[in-house]
Amino acid sequence: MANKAATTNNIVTQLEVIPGDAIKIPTFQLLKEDGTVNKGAKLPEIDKELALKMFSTMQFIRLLDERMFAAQRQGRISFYLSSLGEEAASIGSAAALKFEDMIMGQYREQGALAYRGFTVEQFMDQLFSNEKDLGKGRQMPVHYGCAALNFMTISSPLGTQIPQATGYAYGQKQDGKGECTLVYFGEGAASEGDFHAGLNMAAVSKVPVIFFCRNNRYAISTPSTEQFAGDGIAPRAAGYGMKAIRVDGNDIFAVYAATKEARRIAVEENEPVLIEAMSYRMAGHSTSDDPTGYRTKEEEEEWRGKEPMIRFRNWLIKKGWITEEEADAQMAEHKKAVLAELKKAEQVPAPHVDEIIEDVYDTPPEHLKKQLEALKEHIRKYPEAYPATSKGVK
Amino acid sequence: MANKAATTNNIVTQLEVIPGDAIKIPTFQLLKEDGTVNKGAKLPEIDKELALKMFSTMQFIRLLDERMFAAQRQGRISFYLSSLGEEAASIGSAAALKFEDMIMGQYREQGALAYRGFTVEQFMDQLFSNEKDLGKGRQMPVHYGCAALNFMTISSPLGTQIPQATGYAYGQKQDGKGECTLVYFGEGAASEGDFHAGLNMAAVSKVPVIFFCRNNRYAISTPSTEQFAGDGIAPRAAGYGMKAIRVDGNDIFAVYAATKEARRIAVEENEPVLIEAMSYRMAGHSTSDDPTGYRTKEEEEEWRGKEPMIRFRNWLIKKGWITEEEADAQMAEHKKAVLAELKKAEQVPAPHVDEIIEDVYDTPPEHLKKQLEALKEHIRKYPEAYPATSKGVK
Amino acid sequence: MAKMNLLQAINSALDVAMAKNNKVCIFGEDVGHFGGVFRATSGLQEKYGRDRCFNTPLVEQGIAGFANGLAAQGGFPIAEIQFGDYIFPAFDQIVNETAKFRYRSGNEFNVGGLTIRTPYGGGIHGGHYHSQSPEAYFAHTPGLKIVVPRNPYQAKGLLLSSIFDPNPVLFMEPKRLYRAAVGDVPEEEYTLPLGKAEVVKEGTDVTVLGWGAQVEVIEKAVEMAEKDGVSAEIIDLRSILPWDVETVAKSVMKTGRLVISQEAPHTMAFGSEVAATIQDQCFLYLEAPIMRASGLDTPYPLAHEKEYFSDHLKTYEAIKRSLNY
Amino acid sequence: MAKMNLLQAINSALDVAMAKNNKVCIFGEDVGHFGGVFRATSGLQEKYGRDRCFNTPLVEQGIAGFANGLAAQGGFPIAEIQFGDYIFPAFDQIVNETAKFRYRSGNEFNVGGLTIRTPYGGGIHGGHYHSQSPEAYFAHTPGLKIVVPRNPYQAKGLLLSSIFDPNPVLFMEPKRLYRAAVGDVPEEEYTLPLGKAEVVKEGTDVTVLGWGAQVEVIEKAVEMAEKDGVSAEIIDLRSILPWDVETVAKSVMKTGRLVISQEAPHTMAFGSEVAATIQDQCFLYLEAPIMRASGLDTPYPLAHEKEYFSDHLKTYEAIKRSLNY
Ligand SMILES: Cc1ncc(C[n+]2csc(CCOP(=O)(O)OP(=O)(O)O)c2C)c(N)n1
Ligand SMILES: Cc1ncc(C[n+]2csc(CCOP(=O)(O)OP(=O)(O)O)c2C)c(N)n1
Ligand SMILES: [Mg+2]
Ligand SMILES: [Mg+2]
Repeated sequence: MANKAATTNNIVTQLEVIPGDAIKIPTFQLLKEDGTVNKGAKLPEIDKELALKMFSTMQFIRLLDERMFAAQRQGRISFYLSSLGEEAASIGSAAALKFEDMIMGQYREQGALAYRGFTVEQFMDQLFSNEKDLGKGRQMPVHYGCAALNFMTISSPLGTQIPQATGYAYGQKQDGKGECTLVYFGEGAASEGDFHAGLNMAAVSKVPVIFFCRNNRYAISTPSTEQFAGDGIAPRAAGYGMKAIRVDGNDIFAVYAATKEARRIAVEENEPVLIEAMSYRMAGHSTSDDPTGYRTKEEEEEWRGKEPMIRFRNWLIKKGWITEEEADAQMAEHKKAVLAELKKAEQVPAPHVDEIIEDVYDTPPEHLKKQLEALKEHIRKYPEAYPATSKGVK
Repeated sequence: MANKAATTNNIVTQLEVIPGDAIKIPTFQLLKEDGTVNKGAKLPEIDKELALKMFSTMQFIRLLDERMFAAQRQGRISFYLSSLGEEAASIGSAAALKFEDMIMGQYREQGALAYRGFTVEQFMDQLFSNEKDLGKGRQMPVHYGCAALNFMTISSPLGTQIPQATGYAYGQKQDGKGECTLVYFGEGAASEGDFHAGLNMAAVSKVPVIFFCRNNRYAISTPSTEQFAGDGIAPRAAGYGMKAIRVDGNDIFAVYAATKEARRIAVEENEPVLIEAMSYRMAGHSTSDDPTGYRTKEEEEEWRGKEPMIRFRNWLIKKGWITEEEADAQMAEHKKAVLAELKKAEQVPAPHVDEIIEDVYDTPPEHLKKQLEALKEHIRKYPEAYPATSKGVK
Repeated sequence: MAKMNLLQAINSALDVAMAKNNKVCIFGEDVGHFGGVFRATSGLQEKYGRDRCFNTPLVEQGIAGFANGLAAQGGFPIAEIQFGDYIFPAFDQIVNETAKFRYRSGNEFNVGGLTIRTPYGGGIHGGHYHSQSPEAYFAHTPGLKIVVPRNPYQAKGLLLSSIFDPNPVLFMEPKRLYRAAVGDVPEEEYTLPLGKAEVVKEGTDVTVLGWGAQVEVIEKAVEMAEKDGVSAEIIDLRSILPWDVETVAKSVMKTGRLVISQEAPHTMAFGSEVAATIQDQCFLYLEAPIMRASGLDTPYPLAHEKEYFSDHLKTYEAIKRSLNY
Repeated sequence: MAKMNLLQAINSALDVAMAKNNKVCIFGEDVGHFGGVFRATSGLQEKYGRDRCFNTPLVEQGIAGFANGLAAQGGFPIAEIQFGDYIFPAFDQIVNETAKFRYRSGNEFNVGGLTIRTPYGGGIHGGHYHSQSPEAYFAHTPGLKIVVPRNPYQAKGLLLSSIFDPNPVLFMEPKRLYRAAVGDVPEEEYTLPLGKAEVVKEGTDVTVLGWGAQVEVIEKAVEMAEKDGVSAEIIDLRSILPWDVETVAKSVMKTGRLVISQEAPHTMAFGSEVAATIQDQCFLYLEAPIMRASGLDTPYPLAHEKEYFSDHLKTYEAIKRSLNY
């Protein structure tokens, strides 16, 4: 019944202007760009099996992104969005979670989803919006989601998932099963009002949520220098009384270790943590974008030298857990699988027209049933105008 | 054309979790609670005339708040909202500005408006929503505004004025006349998404705006401990790369000095500054609120000892710039003026019904003219049902 | 049965829901210890603990976002937006997220457990920002349900239905009636159907339609009309989305006339949809154009509240215009 | 005169406005150096400098809030919201602030200089969040003007009127036509009136009404109907708020029939207001109910875009239903 706010009562009699860079946060890195370990660095406990699973997922995503980008260029799918250069951030963090933890993505975290076990076929079904897509073909390509894998369906409006993650984690805390939520977002999305809401509410209500910011330096064409004036996203945590970690997002071990510790804090101490993973969006924003209009080849080149996969590969080879040949053979396997599933998914028909009114509500109300009936009658009249569905309408 | 983000590349190889209290900001204070000056403190340059103007405004507001609160209780006005205990924050800051600077308030800054020269009559006309109200009786009491005094009309939705201040200051910077904007808001409103938007945009676009947070520890019944988990509002500035000052909001000299320096930074360096003034909302939130339900008498008592007017009065008397008798006489003068204008304003009729469709657009479009005509015809039919306007309808 | 005002009925519904299911959580600005600025959540924190009834920071978009997440996790969050006028910062979370959650995921996820309560409407000297009736802004949004009770009995029954309905519901409470409307309300659990209008009074000459606090206004207007010998049928829509076309159409086919009385500004208020649909469905039965008595197309003014408002007199005049057409 | 597509016409209008008045400023996500994701602001930063054409952080509520402030200061801000689907975070700033700024202050302050541009509409394989037509959500808001051009000539003339109109304008651009619509456009300044509909084609049997990209759909439908011997009058509304009741009513009094074709979901799309008003004003002239061909009452689906859409065939069928009533 009384406000015992902790706000400092530390009195000073000289005017102190706290500078804008009052807080500078270093970047945690274990693996250097060449795949050797930083002096004095202690790698997290990762056994061979886990390491190889992470690596295989990384190779898969690299391959998937490349193939599907090409498929879009060939006009086989309408849109694609690559995570090139950011695979370590999503896979390293997903690997540090328990399977039961909820993951909420922005749209560039296919690595986390693949790590959870989303199959090649499932990826393809979504990308082709066919009748086997879990999302029933309703959203654009890359808007994956899978309840069985505890991976929330992606939604395009940026930042909305951030306060949702706080609410989700609140429910997890109430259930008391020791689960948490990890939510991904870009440094651009961190400008949205929903970011402020989600972080502040999490800090106040002390819920087990990890806010994982992929700072890849661009939001479409907007460089991070025009997105914020401060030292990135991590320092904002202190403004909410929240813990923060900045990590080299291209170092899969550092990401893994940071997320592991954040998860421990979240679940054991019921405290949210903000992680900022420093990386670079090596591809265009999406297949609709051409980055040559807003950044230099030199800059891209510089970051190519820092990319996460080669680093990890070098480490694995040196460690003796994989050979060059095995790594290449694995990539070839991924390619075969992707190409095979791509061809299959292309042939799967579009969802039946009856699906158009399902899931608006738990069951379709009268007015939607009437609208569907009218639509089907219309399709019967003009079957050639609605080729994707007319066959299904008797 | 390249992203030269300043984000630190300072690498560490040990996982560092930045704590939630990484940044602690002290409170700047010059006048102690008893009105004596802190040891080693240097008072800002304030001459007798200015000091007395500040004091007189403070007394006026204290009186106005008390009288109008009572007037609401008597049923003479529908609503009122007192700034008791926060007079130093609004008056001290307003006094540090240039007259041409724009002030955007939340609703508890009648002190700033009075300092600018809003007359007793103007206050009354607004509070009685009569035909002389600059706002034409359209908003609730205390939603003052006056273009001639560079004081933006108050709007109820919280936080909306914050990004607006950034935009306003952007225009001032473009005009190059060395003017700035000061925007007030409560620590509760600082939770709104618009706060995040306004501060981040100001930091990025480097505009002359002062964000002035009145942290009075309550948002209606919600104590600041349930509003945020961190060390108040000031540390958020560093998250945007923005300068910050925390000041004892009950010390009019400290507020003045802090705002003066913030204004210098804003106008000379084109940098926004966040000021957090630590205070206490001594009255209920408004006439609709009764704080006994959510806080203790002891807490209120404790803060009564820290209130800003007595402190300033003691200093002035000790300085010899005013006597007890003069101060009391001044208060009596204010009372006379308020009571006189109150009685007058009560008699002024409501705005003419024709005003109801004015100012929706620059000129009323056809459909509004028709709606007004229909309304007037209706009033002619039932004049007794619309007593405030029927006399004006011929 | 007990005599309750509308606030007490709401409070009773919340109490019943919290007792019934421990995944029911209530949160919003000032709803915790204080019990809400209108006291609708009074006593609930004491009874069910701070974990299940708590204050949030002052951020409507966050309240709605948090609520979406909690509902997706399997909870029954009941979020309060302090005034309907302050629901707009949450518009994106409600319209783009809440409403599309199930559809976009192919039913992998849903926020069906969510209920958003908010007081709406004028008549309390609230000016622009404590008087709005924003139901129409939301009614263009497939996936949402919108419910407006008119009295204590409805408030409790409809709120309990809303809380446990497997779809997200925006529940709008006529704050003008919070204390003014008093009636018999069962103390135990009961529900009233969503999506169904109620024929409040049968009649033969004209159908007069409204929802929420406006039904009282309509009743007054109809009383006046009855003195002129008019037999009016009164319909309370109760649900704005999905709305009960059938009941309204049936009535209009009988009476041949429809008058809608609504608080919100005229243009694009929900009466527009009703009129557009009913002129289509009942074209051959209509003996006069469908009339709408509405607020003016201006922001809600303080000093001219009476003039702005679609009161019983304006509604009565609309009924007369319909009958004399 | 030059051949321009709709994007080029927009770009030309912006260029003319910036050259004319140096208080015209353009900002939004990616509108700076890059020239916008659709390239509508291409070349403007180069020509007028970073101060007058710049990227904002990714925060629509901030963009609108900043724009309100800049307009209040006396500027002519032109804010871009990258997609109409992403305008909802700015809903509060637009509906509670922009629209009420002048009224609430008794004209002490206004944001009349403000223009908000946003691409809207479907047909580009955009699914839920790159296809919406949100004009109806805003149309319930006194104080706003809402304008929708249908071709390059209109786009430039209406945009120039919007920018310098002393009221805030929401300017919605049919993105499906950005490159598809090409036509003759004067290179210099010219304006077209706000609040006035255009009779695109005269006819006697039925009035067919739409706005923006939908007018093209209507033209195709009318072509089909003409083969059946029908003479249709086509009206392009151009302004959604305030809208031109007079022109529409005059036409319907002549033809006796009205068909509205609109992209947005059926319930509470702007056609509801048109139908509600016209049935009132033209009651004795109507020979059939006013028909609305609309999107389905579902979120905008990707795979079933064609099925969802109120295309020329559905519009044609509605025309037939009207005529055969
Ligand atoms: C609310 C909202 N505004 C705008 C967009 C359009 N948009 C899609 S992605 C994007 C950039 C996002 O940048 P960032 O968050 O840094 O993520 P990244 O693409 O770099 O992974 C924008 C502006 C959107 N999807 N949602
Ligand atoms: C967007 C919005 N939400 C809610 C409210 C209702 N409301 C009015 S004042 C207030 C508390 C504000 O607290 P604070 O910002 O700390 O200012 P203080 O009253 O303490 O000066 C609330 C919740 C509002 N006016 N606007
Ligand atoms: Mg990014
Ligand atoms: Mg406060």
